[in-house]
Amino acid sequence: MSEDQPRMVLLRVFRYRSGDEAPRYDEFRVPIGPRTTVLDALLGVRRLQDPTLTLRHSCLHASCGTCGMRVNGREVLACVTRLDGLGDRVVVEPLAGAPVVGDLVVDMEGFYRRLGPSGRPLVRASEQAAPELPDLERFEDCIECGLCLSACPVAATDPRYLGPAALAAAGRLLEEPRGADPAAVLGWVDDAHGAWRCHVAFECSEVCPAGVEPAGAIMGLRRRLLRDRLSRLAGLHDREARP
Amino acid sequence: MTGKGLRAVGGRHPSRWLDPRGRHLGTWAFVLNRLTGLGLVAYLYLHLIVLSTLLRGPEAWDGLVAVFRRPVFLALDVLLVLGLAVHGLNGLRVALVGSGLLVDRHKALLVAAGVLVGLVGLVAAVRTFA
Amino acid sequence: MATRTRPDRTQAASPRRPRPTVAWMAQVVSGVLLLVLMTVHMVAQHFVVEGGLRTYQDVVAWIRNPVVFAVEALLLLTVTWHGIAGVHAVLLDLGLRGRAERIVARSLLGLAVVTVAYGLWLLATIAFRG
Amino acid sequence: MDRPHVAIVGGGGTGAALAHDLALRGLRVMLLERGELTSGTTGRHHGLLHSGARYAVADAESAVECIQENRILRRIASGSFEENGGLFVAVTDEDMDYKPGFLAACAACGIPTGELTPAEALQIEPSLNPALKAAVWVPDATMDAMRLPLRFFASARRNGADLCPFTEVTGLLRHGALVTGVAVHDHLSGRDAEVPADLVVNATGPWCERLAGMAGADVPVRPSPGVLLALRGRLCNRVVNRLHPAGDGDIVLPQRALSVVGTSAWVVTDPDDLDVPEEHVQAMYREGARLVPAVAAAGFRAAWSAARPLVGAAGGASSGRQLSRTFKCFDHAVTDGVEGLVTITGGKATTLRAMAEAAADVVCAKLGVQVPCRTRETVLEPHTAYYTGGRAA
Repeated sequence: MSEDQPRMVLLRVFRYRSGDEAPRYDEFRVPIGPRTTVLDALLGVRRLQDPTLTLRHSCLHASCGTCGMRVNGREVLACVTRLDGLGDRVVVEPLAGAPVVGDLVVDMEGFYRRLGPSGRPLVRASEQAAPELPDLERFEDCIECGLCLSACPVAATDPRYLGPAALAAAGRLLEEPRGADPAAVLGWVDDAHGAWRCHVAFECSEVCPAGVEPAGAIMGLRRRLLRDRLSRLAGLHDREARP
Repeated sequence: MTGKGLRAVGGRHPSRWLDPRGRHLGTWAFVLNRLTGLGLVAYLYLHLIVLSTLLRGPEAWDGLVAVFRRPVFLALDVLLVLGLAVHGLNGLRVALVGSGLLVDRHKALLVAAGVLVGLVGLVAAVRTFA
Repeated sequence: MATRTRPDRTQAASPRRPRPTVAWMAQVVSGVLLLVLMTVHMVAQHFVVEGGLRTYQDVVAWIRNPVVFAVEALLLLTVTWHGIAGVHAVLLDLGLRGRAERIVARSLLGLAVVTVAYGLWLLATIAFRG
Repeated sequence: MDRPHVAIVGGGGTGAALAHDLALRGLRVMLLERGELTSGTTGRHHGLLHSGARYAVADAESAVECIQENRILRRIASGSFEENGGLFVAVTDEDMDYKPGFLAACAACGIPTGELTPAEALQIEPSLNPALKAAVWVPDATMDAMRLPLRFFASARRNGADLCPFTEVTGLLRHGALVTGVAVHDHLSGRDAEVPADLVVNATGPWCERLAGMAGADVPVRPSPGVLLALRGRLCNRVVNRLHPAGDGDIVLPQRALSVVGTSAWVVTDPDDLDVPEEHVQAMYREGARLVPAVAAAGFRAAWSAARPLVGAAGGASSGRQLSRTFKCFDHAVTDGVEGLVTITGGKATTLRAMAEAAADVVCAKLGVQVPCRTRETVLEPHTAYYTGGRAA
């Protein structure tokens, strides 16, 4: 890093504590270098300026998915978002659509409840790896950060919408069921608040930090649902095999 | 942990459809589709009410027609055609992509729909005012 | 003593309700149909007409053409279906659910029936008048 | 009020496993963490489930711990590991000289190995440096640094443990030389509180000297940071280690769609103030590319530092490499005459369960609880249960 005077950036940080009447924004001036990330700056604020600032973080390299937040309105992982190039005034807010527990911390329970019925297929239990799979097992790429749900314009108003991550998980299950029943998965997502609630804004795929492309997965689910329905209508299938 | 905290902040509200920060083209297409859709439904009923004037005979209708030929109404007509073009052409994109077709091309489709909307609007404006 | 558990209404909401897949198909089909019908309507009713609107006599004569009558009637049916289904979708977007959703859905269906009935009556009255 | 109450300070892997162990033994547990769980050292490691081979030559004690825990964790946390195996790769003549002793040491520690010719190694791992001279397969695996501890947390809570993230310990409650609990500040409510406890366990990793100091006790622990580098793309499918004594940039491993290169080592005094020296980042690129050439041209994703808690005589070692990676449990009644405070520190992510068992044994002995450890065979809750499992009544 250069020995010159570091560039200063003004962080406008969303603050809220249980019991407060309304949230407020606090401003902190922070020095930044070319590699300084939003998370670096926030941890610096907590260490040197305001130890009460609460935020989530863990891995520091876009692997754990805990430091999702909105920076200048856009959903990002703070740990890989450099401040250089974001302007002299940067607004930092918690993810949208989830209850704020404190400052930049949101309650992720709703996100994980949506993911629940998928059985979280994204982490592959190695013992269950099917023989036809490549010999190496690997984690799938979703890091459960919740950026997609925060950015989704449908989730912005519909609390029951399954949301991109859960639907992407369902799509993953259809691709490779690993013992799951594809018909059950399809029945689960074929709902007015499931795959059909999506309005093709592709915001989830835009903000996904892991390249999961949830929107593509949702469209794949819909193609599959339509194909099944059309072939039933054409009499190619017997009656619906649902209870 | 203390309670469930603040639900209102960044919570669920249609106003979030209109928060421009950080959003991409797809969200604007969605918002525009919503607004034009609702606008067109409203226009459907307005249209039915206007057409009901036909029940009141030739004088009433022809008098109304004279009013509608004023420039301000002609401008609204162009707006109507634009609304129809936006909803129809973006709707076609949504129908394709939303059915799992041409998903990888969704951005190109959006651009194409935008260009076509522009052309339709241009033609409508020229046809109306020229 | 075993306590009776209430059936989980969130999971098994009336199994015979049409799956949303069918609702989507209907919206796509009606949308594509509208793209055609609305283009025909706009061109035939307005673009080709001098000044964009017909006089009373021309309107009546025009409507009496059975092909025009049929096209307009089909347009009415399709646009009402598509529009009302769209409004329903917006309400679902806004998180409407449960009993309120069912009541609103039925009301919207009623509104659609009334709209189509009134529109057809209007068309017929004008066509068979004078 | 009947069951003994233990306050665990520190929400990392050690605290997680200890809360699980103690809750399973029927104790009342409250865990306090100043930030989010796993926000200290735990979440930042490279995600390696050690086979122990890395330590076999120089630190047999750690190596044995690793291979034992490696086997136990695969059993109790199935699904949390990518069981891809690891390779130790020789690229120089010095590396080849290291090999016989390495194989012998692994055998002595009970770590299975498999020798591969360069051709065989390249066949199963085409990303390797084609100039490699030899490779040895070992039962390494990769894991998610946060989600494995979350499974311990979820299991602990299911068994009644009270987990309190964002609750900072501001002081120790003392009665003379007796520690009687902790004073805390709840960052979410802004309120201060006192938590009485029959015993306080210091599981704060590289911060443990600071907490022990509040009671006038001393722990010989050095915070020893290392730089890690995350690159875009899955450059290899297996853990790739350099077949030589532990050094900078001697490991490349896949983590989902990323690849991680680690690590360097130095010693600091404040584990909160870690920088990421640019020359260390360049060293990761340079040394990593000697194992997996694609590292040199891979896209940068992140570089960060993590502070290991290394147990050693304070003021002794300077680079951190000479310090043992094993863990130690200190009963401060014995070491400093301070009753009611136990410190568990050192170790590594792979040995979190063993550290917890050792600490829980000390805790139970001090509290007169005679319940055996059951964490070796208790299958853990899925990590999602941490978010959806609710709080214990």
